[in-house]
Amino acid sequence: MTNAYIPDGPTQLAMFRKMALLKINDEKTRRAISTGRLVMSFYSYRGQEVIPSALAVNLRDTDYLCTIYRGIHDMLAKGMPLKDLWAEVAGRMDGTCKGKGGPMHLTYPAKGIMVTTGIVGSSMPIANGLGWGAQLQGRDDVSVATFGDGAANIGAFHESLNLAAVWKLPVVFVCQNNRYSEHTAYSTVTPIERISDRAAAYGIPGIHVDGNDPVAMYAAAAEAIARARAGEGPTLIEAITFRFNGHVFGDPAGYIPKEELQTAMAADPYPRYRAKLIAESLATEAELAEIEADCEAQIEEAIAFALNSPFPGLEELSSDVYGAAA
Amino acid sequence: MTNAYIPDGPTQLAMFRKMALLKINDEKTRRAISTGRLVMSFYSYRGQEVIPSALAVNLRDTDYLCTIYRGIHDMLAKGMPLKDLWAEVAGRMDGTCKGKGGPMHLTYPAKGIMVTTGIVGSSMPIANGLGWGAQLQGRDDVSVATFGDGAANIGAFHESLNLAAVWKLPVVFVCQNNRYSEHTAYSTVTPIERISDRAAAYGIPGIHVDGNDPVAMYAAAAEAIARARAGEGPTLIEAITFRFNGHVFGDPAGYIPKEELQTAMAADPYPRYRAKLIAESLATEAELAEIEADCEAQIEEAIAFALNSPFPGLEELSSDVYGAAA
Amino acid sequence: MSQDKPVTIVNALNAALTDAMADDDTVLVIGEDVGDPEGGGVVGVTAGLSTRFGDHRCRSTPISEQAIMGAAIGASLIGFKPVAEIMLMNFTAVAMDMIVNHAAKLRYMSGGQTSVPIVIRCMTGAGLSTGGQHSDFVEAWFAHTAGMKVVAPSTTEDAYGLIRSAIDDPDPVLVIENTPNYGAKGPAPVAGHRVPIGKAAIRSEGSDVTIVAYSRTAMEAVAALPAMTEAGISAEVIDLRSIQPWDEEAVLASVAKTGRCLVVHEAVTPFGPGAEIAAVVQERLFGKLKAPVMRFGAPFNPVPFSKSLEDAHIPKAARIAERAIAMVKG
Amino acid sequence: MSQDKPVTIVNALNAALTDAMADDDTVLVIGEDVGDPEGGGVVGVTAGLSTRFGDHRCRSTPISEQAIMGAAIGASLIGFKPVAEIMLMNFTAVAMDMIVNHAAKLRYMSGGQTSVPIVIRCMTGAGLSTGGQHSDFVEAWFAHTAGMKVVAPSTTEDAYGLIRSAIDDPDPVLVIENTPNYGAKGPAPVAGHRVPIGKAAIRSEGSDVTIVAYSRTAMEAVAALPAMTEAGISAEVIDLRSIQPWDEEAVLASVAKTGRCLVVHEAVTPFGPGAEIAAVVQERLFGKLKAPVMRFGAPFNPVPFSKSLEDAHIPKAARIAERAIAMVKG
Ligand SMILES: Cc1ncc(C[n+]2csc(CCOP(=O)(O)OP(=O)(O)O)c2C)c(N)n1
Ligand SMILES: Cc1ncc(C[n+]2csc(CCOP(=O)(O)OP(=O)(O)O)c2C)c(N)n1
Ligand SMILES: [Mg+2]
Ligand SMILES: [Mg+2]
Repeated sequence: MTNAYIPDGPTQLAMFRKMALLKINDEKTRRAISTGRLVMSFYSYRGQEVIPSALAVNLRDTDYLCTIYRGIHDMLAKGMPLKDLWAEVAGRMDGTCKGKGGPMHLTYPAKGIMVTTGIVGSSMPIANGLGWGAQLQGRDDVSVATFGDGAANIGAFHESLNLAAVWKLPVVFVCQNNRYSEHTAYSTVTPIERISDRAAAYGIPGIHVDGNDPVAMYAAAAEAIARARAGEGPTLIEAITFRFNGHVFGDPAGYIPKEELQTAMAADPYPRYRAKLIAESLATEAELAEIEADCEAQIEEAIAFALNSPFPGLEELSSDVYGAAA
Repeated sequence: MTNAYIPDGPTQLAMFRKMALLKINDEKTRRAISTGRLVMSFYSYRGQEVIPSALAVNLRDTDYLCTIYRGIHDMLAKGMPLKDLWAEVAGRMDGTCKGKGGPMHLTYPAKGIMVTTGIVGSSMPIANGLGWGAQLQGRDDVSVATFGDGAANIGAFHESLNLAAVWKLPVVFVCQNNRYSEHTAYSTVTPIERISDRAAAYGIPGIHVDGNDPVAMYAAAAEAIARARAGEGPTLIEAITFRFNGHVFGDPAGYIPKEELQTAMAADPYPRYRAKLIAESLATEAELAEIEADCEAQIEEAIAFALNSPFPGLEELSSDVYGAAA
Repeated sequence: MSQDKPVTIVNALNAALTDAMADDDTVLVIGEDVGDPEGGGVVGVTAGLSTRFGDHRCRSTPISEQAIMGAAIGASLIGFKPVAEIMLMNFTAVAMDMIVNHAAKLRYMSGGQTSVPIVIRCMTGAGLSTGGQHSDFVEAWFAHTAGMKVVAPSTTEDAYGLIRSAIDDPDPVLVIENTPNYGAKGPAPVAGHRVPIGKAAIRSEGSDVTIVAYSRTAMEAVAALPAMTEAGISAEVIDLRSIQPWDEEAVLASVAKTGRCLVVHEAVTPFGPGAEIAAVVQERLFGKLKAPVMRFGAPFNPVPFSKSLEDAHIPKAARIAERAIAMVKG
Repeated sequence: MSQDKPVTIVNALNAALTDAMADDDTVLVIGEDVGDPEGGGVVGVTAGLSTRFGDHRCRSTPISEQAIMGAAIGASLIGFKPVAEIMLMNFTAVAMDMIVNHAAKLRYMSGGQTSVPIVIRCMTGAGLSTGGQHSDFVEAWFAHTAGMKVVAPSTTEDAYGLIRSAIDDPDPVLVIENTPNYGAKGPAPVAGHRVPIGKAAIRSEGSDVTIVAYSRTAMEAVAALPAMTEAGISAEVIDLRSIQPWDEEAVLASVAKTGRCLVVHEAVTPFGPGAEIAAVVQERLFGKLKAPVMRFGAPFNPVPFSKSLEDAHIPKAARIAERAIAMVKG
C-alpha cells in the first residue's frame, strides 16, 4: 500500500462523523427491534463502521454503490437520508422504496445507492454495469461493490473481477472480511489467508488492509478510487474487520469462540479512533460528544418520522412491477 | 514442474497409440460428416491429442472423467470403445447412451467416463463430487475435469477449485488452453497470461505445461494425479495447445489469423512425436504405420457397425426420465 | 423421537435426516452452515448430524451453490445419496444449471446408465418480512423440468415421511420447506415412516368444492374451513404434498364428486402450478364441472417487504373462504 | 434493407439491431462472440455492429453469463438500453439469479425508483441434433416471473418488430429466437417497424378450432392447414408472438367463435405455457366450449439427440393436424 493518501484533519473528522452515525444507528436499530418498535431482519454491522466511512469520504454523490443485506452502514455513509431509511425499514410509504424493498433492498439513486441485494455475490456483476455505463459516458465516476468474505467464494465474484479487469472498468471491489459468513468461520471455507491475493488471478491490484484502522482504510480507498477515476481499472480491497453481533438479529453467535469475540471487541475501532482524534488534538471530547448527540437526535427524529408514516396502501401491491410502455 | 515423472519407452508408445487413434478418429469423423454419412455437431479436437493421451496413461478405469462437448479425444483416450462411441454419435440404439445423449453427452461408466457436458464450466463441480465420493469410500482413485480456456472465466470454475481446495479433493483440473473460446481469442477475455496462475487463488499447485509435448504433459499429469492419489488435494493444470479446425464442424475459423494457424499447424504435435519416437529408436516407421493402420481399421469397423445399428424406437423417447421407485 | 408429545416441523425434518443417516451409510448432508460447529443449520434442521455421523458425512460448505450441487450430483453418480441444502428457494437460481441441465438430465442423456439420487432441501415463503429475494415459491420451474420431482410437506408427519421418501427415491427430489411454518407443531412421526411421492392427503372431506393446496396454503385452507361451514358450504381440502408428480387421481376423484375446484398456492398465479391443475381438471372432467376451475395464487408481483403488503400477497384463510364461497354460491 | 426481396430471420434480427443502434446511442450489444473480430455472432445476427458503431457499443465478452447480465443490468440502471445475448436458452440457467432475482425485481424492490430496460436475446429449439442441453424451450420460467416479459417471433417482420419493441420497452424482455428457423425467409421488414408486445397475429382465419402457438410451432400450425382443410375442418391459427404478456383478448375472441382451442408449443407439456392458456380459456369461456382446451407440447423428457427421437419430440404439422381434426371430429 502506498503512503500517498493521508487524510487531513477535517477528513479524519468527517470519517468520525460517519462512524458515529453508523454506530449509533446500529445500536438504535437493535434497540428498536428488541423493544418491539420494529419488525425487520437486521444484519448488524457494528464493528465494521470504518470501511464505509473511509470509502465514503472519497466518493461523490455521482459515484455508484452496490451493497448487500448487511449494508445499512454502507448506505448511511454514502448519504442515504435517515428518514427515508427508517421509514423504509419500518415498511412505510415514506421509505425510500415505499416500504416495498425493506432492509435488504434499499435504493437511493440521488446518492448513487443503486442496488442493495440479498443474494450473496450479486452486488458485483451489477456494479460492473454501473461502472461500464460511467465509462461509456466518459465520466470519471466510479462504482463500488461491497460484499463479505463468504461472497468471495461464489461464482459471481470470479466472473465480475474478470470482466472488470478485461474491460478496465472503474470499479472498486470491497470485501469486508469480518471473518464469518453466517455461522461459518473464514478458514473453514477459504483455502488462502488473504482474499486480496485473488486479485492476481485477474491481473489487478489487490490491497489487504486493516479495515478497522481509519487512516489505513482511507489510504486504501483513496488509492483504489483514484485508480478507477484515472481509467486504470478495478482494484480488489480486502478490509479486515469483525462483526460484533450475530449474523442476523436474534442469532446469539455461539459459533464464535468467546476469546475471539472478546479480543475483537476489546479492539473496537470506534472508541479507539475517538481517543486517537482527541489524543492527536484533532477534536476535543466535547466536540465529539456533540457529534454523537447530534447523530442520536437525528436518528430519534428519523425513527419518530418513520413510525408516523403510513403503511403503503394495497394499490402498491402490484404496482411498480412494470413501467408504462413508451 | 518436477522431473520426477519420465515416461518409459512402452509408456511413450502407449501415448502414441492413443494419439494415433484420436487423430485418425477426428479425421474420419470430419470425413463422415462432410460426405453425409453422419449428421452431428462435431467439435474437432485435432491438434489437442497429446493432453488426453498423456493423462490417460496415468489413469485407471476406476478413475473418473468429466469432459465437455469437445471431449471425444478425452473419452477415447480414457477407453470408450469405438463401436459404442460411433453408434452413439450416429444416434443409434447400440450407442453408449442408446443415441439419446449424442456427441455432447457420451457416458461410459465402465471406464469412468461419467459426464460429458455441453454447458461451459459444468464439468468441474461434478468432478468434485466424484472425487469426494472416492475420498469418502477411502479409495485412492482420482477424478479429472477437463475444460477449455474460455471455461476458466465462468463462475463454476471458481466455486469448484475453491471447494476442491478446502476439502482437499482428489481432483485434477485440466484446462486445455487452445487459445480460442468459440471465435474469441484468449487475450480478449482473459486478463492474465497464464490460467495456471489462478491456482494461487485457492492455495493449490498450478502447472503450466506445453500440452503438445507428450513427455512434458506426461510429467504434469503424473505429478498431479499422484498428488491427488496421495490425498494431497487438487491441482490445476493448464496445458497449452491449439485447435486446428473451427469451433464446430462447418466453422471456417476466419477469426484465426492465418499466420497463427500456420505456425500452429507447422508444429503439429502428431508428426513431431511420431518422428521423435523413430529418432529415439523407440519404434520403427513400420511399427508406427502398423499402429495407424490398425486404428484406421478399427475405426472403419466401428463406423460400419454404427451405421448398421438400428435407430432407437419411439419407446425410448420418454423412458429413462425417471428410475423405477425403490 | 418420543411418540407422545407434539414436535415441530424442524424436529420432524431433523429426525428424518438423523434416521436416514443412521439407516444408510451412503446418505450425506451438505450445505452452508449445516455442521454442528456452525450451529447445525441456520434454524437447526441439521443439528446433531455432524456430531453423530462425523464431519465427513455432514459437512458445511462455502457459499458456492453450484459447487454444492455439483458435489451432490457427482457423489450420487457413484452410489451416495446426498441431501444438499440450498438455504432459500430463491438461491436455487444461482445453481439452476446444475439442477435443471445436469441433475435432472443425466439419467436420460446417458441412456439410463447413470442416475442422480439426490435431495435438494430449501426453505421459502412470505410472512417473515424478508422481502423480494428470500420468499419466492418457484416450484413451477422445477415441476416443468423432466427428470425432477418436487414435494412440499405441510405437517410434521409429511415432513418426515417425504424427506425419507425423497432420500429413497432414485431421482433428484426438491423438498420445499415453508419457513413461517417451521415452528408448527404436530404428532411426532413414527420412525421409518414414508409418505409416497405423488400421493395427496385429504385434509377434510366435503361435497361442494374441492380446494387443492400445498405447503402453507394447505394449512390456510384448513383454517378456512370454519368460515366455509358457517357460510353453509362443504369443502374438501386436498393437500397435494407432491407437486411433480401430483396426484391427479385424488384430485379428479374429488372434483368429480364436488363439481368445483379451487387451486391455491403461494406462487404467483400466472404460469403457476395452478395452471397445470386447472388444465388437467378441465380436460378430464369436461362437461362435468359446475364452475370453471379457479386459481388463487399470489398476485403477479415480487414479494413486498412491508407487512401490510406482504399479508395481502399471501393467499390466506379468510380470502380462500371468500373465494370458495363465491364459487359455490355464485 | 431493400424491400423487394425476401430476407432471412437472421437478416431481420440484424437489421433490427442495426437500426436500433443507429437511432439511439444508448443501445448497446454484448455477449459472447458478438463483435466483428469474433465473426459478428456465431450465426451472424450481430454482424457489422461493432464495425459500424464501435467496439464500445458492441462488445464480445468472456464466457461469464452472470457478468454479462450484471453488466447489462447495471448499465440499464443509468440510462442505457443494453441488448445482452445469452447464446442458447439453456444457458439462461447459469445467469438465472441475475435475470429473475435482479433484472425482474429491481423496479419493484426500489419502489419504482430504478428500472431495468434490457433485452435478453437467446436462441433455442430442437431439430438440429444438438441434444439435451442446447434445445430447450423454458419460457415458462420467465413468464412465471413478475417483472419479465417474453416474446418469441416466428417471421422476419415479427423478428424485426419485436426486437425493436423490446428495446423500446422499459422492462426486461426475453426474446426467444428459434435456431432451426433462422434461415426461414420472409418479407424484408420496413425500417422502424414495431410489433407491440402482447399482441398476437392471426395467421389464418377459421371456424372449427383455434390453434394457439408461437415460435416454430406457429409455423408448424400454418403448415398443418392443408391437411386440416382436406379433412374438412377450418382452423384459426393464432401466433401469440408474446408469451408474457399474452394476448388474452385475441385468443378468447377466437375461441368464443370456434368453441375449441388447441395450444401447441415446443416446451414440455406439464406445467408449460399451455397450462396458463388452458386455465384462462376454460375460466373465461366456461360453458361455451365444445371441447376441453387441449394442449400439445413436447413429451415430458429432455430433448433426445437421435434424429428419430428428436423428430418425435417436436410438435410438428402432421401431428398438429391430427390432434385438431380429432378435436373437431371427436
Ligand atoms: C447465493 C446465496 N447463498 C446463501 C445465502 C444465505 N446467506 C446470507 S448471508 C450469508 C453469509 C454471507 O457471508 P459474507 O459474505 O461473509 O457476508 P457477511 O454477512 O459476513 O457480511 C449467507 C450464506 C444468500 N443470501 N445468497
Ligand atoms: C454456459 C455456456 N455459455 C456459452 C456456451 C456456448 N459455448 C460453447 S463452447 C464455447 C467456447 C468454449 O471455449 P473453451 O472453454 O475455450 O473450450 P474449447 O471449445 O476451446 O475447447 C461457448 C461459448 C456454452 N456451451 N455454455
Ligand atoms: Mg463475513
Ligand atoms: Mg478454448
